[in-house]
Amino acid sequence: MAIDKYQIAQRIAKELKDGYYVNLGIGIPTLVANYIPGGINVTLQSENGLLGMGPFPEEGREDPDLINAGKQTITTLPGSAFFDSALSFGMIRAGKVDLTVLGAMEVSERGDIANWKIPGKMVKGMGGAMDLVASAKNIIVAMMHTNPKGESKLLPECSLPLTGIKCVKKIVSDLAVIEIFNNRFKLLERAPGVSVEEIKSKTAGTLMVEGDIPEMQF
Amino acid sequence: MAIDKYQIAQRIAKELKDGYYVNLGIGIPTLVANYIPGGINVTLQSENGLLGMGPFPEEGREDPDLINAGKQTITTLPGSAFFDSALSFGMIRAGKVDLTVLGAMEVSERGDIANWKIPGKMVKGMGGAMDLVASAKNIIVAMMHTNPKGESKLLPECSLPLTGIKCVKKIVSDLAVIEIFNNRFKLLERAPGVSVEEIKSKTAGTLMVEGDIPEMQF
Amino acid sequence: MNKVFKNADDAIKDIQDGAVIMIGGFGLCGIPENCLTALVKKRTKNLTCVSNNAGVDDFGIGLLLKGRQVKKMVASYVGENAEFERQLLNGELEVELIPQGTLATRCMAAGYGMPAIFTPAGVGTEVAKGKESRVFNGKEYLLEYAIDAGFAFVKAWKGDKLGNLIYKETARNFNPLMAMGGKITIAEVEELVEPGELDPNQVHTPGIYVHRIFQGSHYEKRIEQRTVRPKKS
Amino acid sequence: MNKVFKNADDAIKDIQDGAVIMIGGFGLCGIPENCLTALVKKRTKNLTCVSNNAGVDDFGIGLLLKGRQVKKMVASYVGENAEFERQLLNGELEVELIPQGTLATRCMAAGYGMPAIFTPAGVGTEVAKGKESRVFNGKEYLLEYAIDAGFAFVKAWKGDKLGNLIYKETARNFNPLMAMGGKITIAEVEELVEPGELDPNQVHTPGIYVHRIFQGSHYEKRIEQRTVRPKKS
Repeated sequence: MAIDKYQIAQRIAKELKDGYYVNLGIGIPTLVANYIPGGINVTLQSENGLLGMGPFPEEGREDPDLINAGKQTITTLPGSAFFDSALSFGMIRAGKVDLTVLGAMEVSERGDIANWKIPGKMVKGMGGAMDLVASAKNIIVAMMHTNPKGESKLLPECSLPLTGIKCVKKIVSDLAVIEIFNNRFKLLERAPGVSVEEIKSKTAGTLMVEGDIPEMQF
Repeated sequence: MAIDKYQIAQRIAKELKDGYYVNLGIGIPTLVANYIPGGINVTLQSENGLLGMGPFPEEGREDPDLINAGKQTITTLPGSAFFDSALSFGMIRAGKVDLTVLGAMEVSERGDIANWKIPGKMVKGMGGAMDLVASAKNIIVAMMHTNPKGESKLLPECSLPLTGIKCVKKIVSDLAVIEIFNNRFKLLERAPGVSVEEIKSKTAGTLMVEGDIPEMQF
Repeated sequence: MNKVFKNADDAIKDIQDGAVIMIGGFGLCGIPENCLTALVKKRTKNLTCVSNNAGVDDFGIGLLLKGRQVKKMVASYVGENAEFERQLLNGELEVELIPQGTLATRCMAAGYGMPAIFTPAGVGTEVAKGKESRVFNGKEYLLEYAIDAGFAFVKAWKGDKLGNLIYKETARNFNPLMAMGGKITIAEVEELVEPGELDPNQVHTPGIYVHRIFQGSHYEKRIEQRTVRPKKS
Repeated sequence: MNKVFKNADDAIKDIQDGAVIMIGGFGLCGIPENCLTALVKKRTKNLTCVSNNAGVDDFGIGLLLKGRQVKKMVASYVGENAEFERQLLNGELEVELIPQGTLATRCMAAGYGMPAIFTPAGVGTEVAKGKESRVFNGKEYLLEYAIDAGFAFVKAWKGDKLGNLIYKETARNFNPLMAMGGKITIAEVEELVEPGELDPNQVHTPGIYVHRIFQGSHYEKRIEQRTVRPKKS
């Protein structure tokens, strides 16, 4: 059975390592913060200018001067630091952030990502997405395997305007964990009870399947 | 009679305007700080990373963490700010510093300056001099009109390795105030009792003399 | 030279129709509320605004849009604004979208006297169209030019009468960068103090980048996304 | 992940012969005294040191020169050092001189992920030889590449166990820039505190740029030019 967005976040959290600096995008990626494994320390970066982001504030303790990149009220953890947005993207560009987790509308076999614009719809802007995907050294995409119409979001080529090229390293969807490998989708794990056949049928790009594909562990 | 280094500094101080941010080089330029006219506020920048430099500390109050670009112990004035050396040269490069006063070994008619290297002698390095001359919007050179051998330091072309090109706006020497104008030295003022003839004879480059040349006022 | 102005009306009074203004803030956080309100009141037209966001319908830059004062918006993200969308779709408003980090760095570049910077953001996308690109160490970068403007509005937490500024928390965001890009930078502060009252070690924007400063008032500090967790009992 | 090391010996123990090290400080102000002393003791050879200055004969980087540990010095000003001069004239030492602002900005560029910057410093001089130049808005600039290195040594006033640093006064100078250029940045601090004890609003170098940190000791803080005025009576 396909997993839900909380399980996607939980599975991605297993990719975290002790000492990692991590940037979590809006949506499912934000949920990853709730599943950081015990015993490891991870520092969350918010690209508007903060290292050491904590949970939402308790009711009544919201501080309008303290928000994340999604413009949500947040808190800081001990040992946090504030800086301006140029330094914030500077540290991202310099590869100091170990992992970036993003949502996507489409991902291509070679790791291109589209997540900022749908032609004909209102263009809201790319925000920091283009900087993040062009600069991050390790990018995991968190998304549903198919769009609401049931069409695959894992394509030979993106049809939507690109956010960045050859940048996605891994995808965790409601059906599978997939790695971008030699310009193809390589199946690493299946959601519990989901067959390789189902994943194949919902992946428009080339899917490499080698040997037995284990189920995701949480 | 030729003026001394204190009078050179005093004459340069007359170029200061209220609100100016000023960078003073090592040597005679440093002395300018002692002659800031009453009623105006000038902020001194030190390129190692300080705005709002004050006088030397009182004996016994030296702070090793507080020095100027000449590595001298200094103090700060109320309203000062510290920053790193990149931002310091950044504000210089961005033209935020209104006036830079420097010493020189040679200046050419077109405003080239040489002040960092004598071939055959030990090379100590350019420090911040090249950045300052390339970036400052207004540069005044404070120097003796001739070198210890009696040779003119105001030349058609510099003979020493250059620090920067086409950058000097004005020279205040022990003999004269001279402007760089249309690739020539234009005589503006004489030191008290010094004749135009003497200045001419000690200026190797082309000296423009138009009308009566007034004596410097202090 | 006195940098201290009475209030926002006083500080912005020479801004003319057609001006280009860089504006600090991220979303509604750290925006120069007083300057924006004064500019709305002044009804200055044909403005080009450089700001990461465009406010919301009834707050921030949204108020300038409502008054049809903006000709062009340079930003990275302009959602949350129905009036913006209406004007854009009607062709009443011109928009230039720039990746957020590129925007931040281009403004900073002006303050560092760097005419251009290299960034990988936008390589291979429509943002790269018509732009020069260059490969360093096997990675492709776009050449992007510094952004400066006649005016910049910034909001700080504390400032002194020489223009030194200290920002609070994530309200820092684009403010120091916009401050560096302005030919005339106007800072509004929650608390204006005498020179010497700020620790010089803690100044975020040195006064050399600030030309006018005033004590702001009536800060609303509206929250865009109020997210909370339950109170511990 | 623990960033805290016992002392300088512990923090630098994996530095090998031939290493490239960026070193903070300006003159003798804000230099990482403990790291330098430990490196002298360790007798690591063939080093390339990137630092604005080269210390004096018996202090700072001068101690490394005395021990013949330095192969190449990258700096902007190397006066005040007779041993340096001797080695240079004897061809025992290689020197690359870079304008101070260019050096500062090239180190910073590494920390901002910018492969190169443009600066007018050195245009028309021997520094420009062999370098690409380009005109923007009628002014000529040199293209200069970012500088990073395997290691960086920096000295801060206060630091916390996550690597966040606060510098004091003009001892800040090149320290934040060298910190940004190091693949492994080693910070020594006068006071090492727990996370949460530094005001996050006042951090100069965020911990993400710092990989190792230790509480330094026995700071001499030698003054190069002691200049004073008479005591007021």
